[in-house]
Amino acid sequence: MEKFRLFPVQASTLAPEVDHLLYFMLAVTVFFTLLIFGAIFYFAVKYRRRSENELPHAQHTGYTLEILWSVIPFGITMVMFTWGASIFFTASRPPNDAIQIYAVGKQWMWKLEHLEGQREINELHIPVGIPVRITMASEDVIHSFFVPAFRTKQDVVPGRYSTTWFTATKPGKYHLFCAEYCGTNHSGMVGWVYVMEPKDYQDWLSGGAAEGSMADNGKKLFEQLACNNCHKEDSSGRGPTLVGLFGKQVQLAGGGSVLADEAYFRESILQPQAKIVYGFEPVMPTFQGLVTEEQVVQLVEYVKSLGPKPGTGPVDTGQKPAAKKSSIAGSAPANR
Amino acid sequence: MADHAPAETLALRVQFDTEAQQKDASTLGMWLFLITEIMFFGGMFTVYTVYRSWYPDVFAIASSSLNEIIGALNTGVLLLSSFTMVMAVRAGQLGQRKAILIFLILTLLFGGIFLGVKGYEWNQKFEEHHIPGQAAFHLEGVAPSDQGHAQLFFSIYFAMTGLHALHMVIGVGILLTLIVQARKGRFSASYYTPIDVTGLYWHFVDVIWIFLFPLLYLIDRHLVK
Amino acid sequence: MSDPHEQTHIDSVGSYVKILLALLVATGVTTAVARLDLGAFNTVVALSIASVKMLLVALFFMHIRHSNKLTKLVVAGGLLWLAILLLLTMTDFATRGILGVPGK
Amino acid sequence: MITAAPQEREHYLNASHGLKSWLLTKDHKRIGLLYLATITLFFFIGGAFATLIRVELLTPQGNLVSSETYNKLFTMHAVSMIFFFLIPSIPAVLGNFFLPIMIGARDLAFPRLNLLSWYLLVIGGAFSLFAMIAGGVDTGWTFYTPYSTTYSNSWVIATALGIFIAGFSSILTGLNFIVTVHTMRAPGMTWFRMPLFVWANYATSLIQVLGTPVLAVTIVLLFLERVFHLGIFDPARGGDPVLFQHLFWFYSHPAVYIMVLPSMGVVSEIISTFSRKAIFGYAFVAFSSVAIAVLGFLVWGHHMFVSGQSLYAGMVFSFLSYFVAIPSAIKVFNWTATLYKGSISFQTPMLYAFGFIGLFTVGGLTGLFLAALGMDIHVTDTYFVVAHFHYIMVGGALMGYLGGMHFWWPKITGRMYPEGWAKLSALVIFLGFNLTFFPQFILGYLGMPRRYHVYPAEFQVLNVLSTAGASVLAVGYVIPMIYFIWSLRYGKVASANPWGATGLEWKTSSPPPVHNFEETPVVTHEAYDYASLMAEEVEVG
Repeated sequence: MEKFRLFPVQASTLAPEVDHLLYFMLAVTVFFTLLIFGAIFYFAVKYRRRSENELPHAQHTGYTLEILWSVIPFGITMVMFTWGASIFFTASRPPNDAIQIYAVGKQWMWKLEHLEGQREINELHIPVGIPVRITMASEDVIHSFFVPAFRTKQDVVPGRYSTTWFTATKPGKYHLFCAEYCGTNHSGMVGWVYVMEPKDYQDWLSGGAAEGSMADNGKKLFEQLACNNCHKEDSSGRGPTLVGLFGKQVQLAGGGSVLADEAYFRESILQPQAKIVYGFEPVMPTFQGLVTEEQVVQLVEYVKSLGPKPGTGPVDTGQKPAAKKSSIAGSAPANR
Repeated sequence: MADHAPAETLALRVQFDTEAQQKDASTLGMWLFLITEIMFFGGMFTVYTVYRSWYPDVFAIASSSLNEIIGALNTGVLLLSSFTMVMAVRAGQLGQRKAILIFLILTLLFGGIFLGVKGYEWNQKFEEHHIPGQAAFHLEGVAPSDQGHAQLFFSIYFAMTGLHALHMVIGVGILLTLIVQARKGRFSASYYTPIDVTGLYWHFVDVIWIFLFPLLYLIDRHLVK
Repeated sequence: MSDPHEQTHIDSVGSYVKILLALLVATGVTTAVARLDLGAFNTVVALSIASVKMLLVALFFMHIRHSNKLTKLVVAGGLLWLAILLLLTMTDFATRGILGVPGK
Repeated sequence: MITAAPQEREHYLNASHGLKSWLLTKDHKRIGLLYLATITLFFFIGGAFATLIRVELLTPQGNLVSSETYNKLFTMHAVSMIFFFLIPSIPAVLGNFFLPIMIGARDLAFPRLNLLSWYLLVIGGAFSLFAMIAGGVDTGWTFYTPYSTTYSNSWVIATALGIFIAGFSSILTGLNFIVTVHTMRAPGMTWFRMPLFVWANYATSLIQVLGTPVLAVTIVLLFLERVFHLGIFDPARGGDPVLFQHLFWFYSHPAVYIMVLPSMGVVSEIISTFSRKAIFGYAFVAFSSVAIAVLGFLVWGHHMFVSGQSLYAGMVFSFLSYFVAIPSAIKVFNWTATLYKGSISFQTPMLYAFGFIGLFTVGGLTGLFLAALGMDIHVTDTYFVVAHFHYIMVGGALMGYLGGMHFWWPKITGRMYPEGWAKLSALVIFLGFNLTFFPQFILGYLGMPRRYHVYPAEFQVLNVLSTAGASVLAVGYVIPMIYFIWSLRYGKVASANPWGATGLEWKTSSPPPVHNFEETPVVTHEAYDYASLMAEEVEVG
């Protein structure tokens, strides 16, 4: 058994920030608890009833005291709000240079996949000092990705992607928990995060028996599912080309645009009619039920690997492919 | 109970001092109950708002699959029943026992027609396979991958109209009891509170429908030719 | 507490008939307008007409215009709470994805 | 009454006899006692589940029951305790009994409705009990979709139906109280002469009336999805499980105030009585109850900071959450200030009131941690939350309930409880409670997730402490049960006003007559006017 401790290890850049806020809030809590307990104790002893007939003088003058003890606590809580919100804001925004890792939660295990193709179950190997961003999906119910040593937690809601990120600061082995109740073996949906020196991490990556990178596997799937029949490298296909798509704004039929991110790719695979690219027919079949969340992330990673190559494709460069016809019943503007 | 309690009447229960106090209490009680009903339907209005804002196109197509003429006529029937209900209350105020009975029966009749038409409409949905959760579900004009969103519309449609109809059925039940009591000549100008508060309930159910009709049948149907 | 003497306002049959006709006409109008393309105003018009109908039913059929302040307060409170439910729920749904990070 | 026999005065308990006279009673006092019996049953059922949970957690391996059983245990513990004990506890027992008396009314406005709400609670309870006996339910009391709609193989519908029906009981009680307070006050009983217990129950009733229907419709939608596959929250059809959480917490956050506000009302009565002094800043304390009720509706999203709701919504809900701290702080400070220059005596109810203030302070302050976004990421869904809400709901609500039971026991039964035993058990409960739940704050910050059957070995020490505390706590709860029953027969006969308290309930005899007062009281003083009370006593003798 590990040694008994009162505070968890700090193993991410976020951990000390959360702990500093904790110390502040603890100080406030201890101060007010002692104040109240002390006052009750002092008054109770000092003003104890000495004779049965004594009648204290009830007096209440003005509202100064009430205003005082409304305004001061409110001021303190606003410090807490601002402080907490600023940490939350940091915790919500993964840095752009983060390593991408995918996670799929299912009853009752975490499946993790690195871009290089390494797959792990209930274990996650990551390098120290480098931000890691995890894009997560669920195969069934709500799960929650929780690493106490990193002070991060994010629910994984079925039907969409969720994101969490952290930069580990200390090599070691840390608990990974599922924190949202997910059924019988909820407490068995646990694992370990191994934080390694970057060099060791590279060794680990190249050491395992990966069957090709995620993008490679995605490419295979892309061909197996015959996606490439319509999504060609140039704009000659029935569907828009996917080359250079990631990170762009996509013009939609019926007006508006959407950022081509992981969530958009996922939606377009599972619900292709939800957002039709401007100038294309809604002809793509759904792959809902045909591909697992794990395969979806491989496809997504493949599309991302097609990389941003400006100037091509049907994205917001101003040039639109030759109009084919408007798609949703009469709602798209005429194009000529 | 205690033998020294004053004799209790319908218009003056033992816990009250005056008839006016009792009437105030009953009216306030009914209004508070209607507030709980607002919040009850409010939950569903929230669900509707969220999904309509997410899937406006599919919802427009699904909306337009409902027959708005039948909907409008049925709204008229319900409004008519509200009118006869308020006339029954008025007859109560004036203590016209016969008129009370007639207007209550008319209200019951219109309520029954509304429910009948609603039943017909639901049956249509079954025939058209617009029943969410069924393998055969298919809504014309909606892409295969968006059928789920169309199912959401019909889930909301059935939940909202179903719960509305359930309230109507409860209202019909109350009307039946009132009619029985009215036949016995229980009501008079000094005691018609049950008719009054039933009226409030009935009108409230009408108001809910006044919103359900445009939300489910009308909005955005012009988008679909 | 209300005074029993001022309690019963008996409205005339004529006034109820007028309200009924107004309600029926409004129903017809809202159904007809739904066929026109007014853009976003279709929703606005439909809900405005529904609100007017609600007001007519509440004020006349439910006698709110003769009711005491407390009843009016209760009704207003109910609508306010409905607004809280809708608005605060929509603060979430209307702002999903503002960070451009999936799930935030 | 001249006819009353000299040896035994007629009161509500002996006015009529037989089972029927209880099961068909319209007397709010008897209905209060029916509620008392019902919720006591559920308290011990819920307590039995809690005991099994704590025994299981003695060891990290989870070797007493299976995971499936463990999940059912914590679900059924919460369902029994929340819906069938805490929510009805103070309003339906003490509120039912005393609210009409305290405003000088003969009964609630709708006695039949009152009886109906008790029956609804019993029917709802029967459904939930059936579910527990038939095989239990394992969704957690939060019923999160899609687990509850699609994946759970347990008795979800029976339990949910039970809660739905009990919800109507709660709505009708709240409705009855609001109407009663508005229309049934005795002559001279103005709003600002009402005891703070009445204010607190009035505020609670507002929540019951405005919040519970949303829970009801949420359960209906859950039902439609599970039984008829309507799929309103089903992600496979583009539905959103997070929407379910919004609807659920719209009720279930304010529900916490349904549990704790009436307790605050009890504490106000007790503090005032046993320091023989009007509550410091009466109006502030009265309005703070209403403020808590209203603000409590604006903060539900703080249960969902990591649920996948938007960052902006998180900010809004976090910001609004801090506003609830203000009226709560006012209450705590004003109670403390009431003691200043008071005449303080230390009977059992006062000990419970002190316990309440202390534990509620800790519970409330740790709530600030959970409302802070960055902190909540780490501690939500851990034992920190478990500890926090037990401090509010057990340390707060239950302490207030027990304090109130001791305070009003003489009035309800006409007998005094044994003071020595009562003080002892109050102390045992306070110590046992802290030993049970304080370690859980540390466990939570260390990262132990809630609802874990099997847990890492390094958390064992704190869990053993917690279980040790729970056994002390269990003893603390059994002692009052025994001496209350004992006192019914052997307790000293109580006078009309054993504490020297000012409320109207102390102006009538103990136990009160059927219609509460021999004649309708006329109120001429402000609440908590001890000077005129003592002057009257001097006059009388």
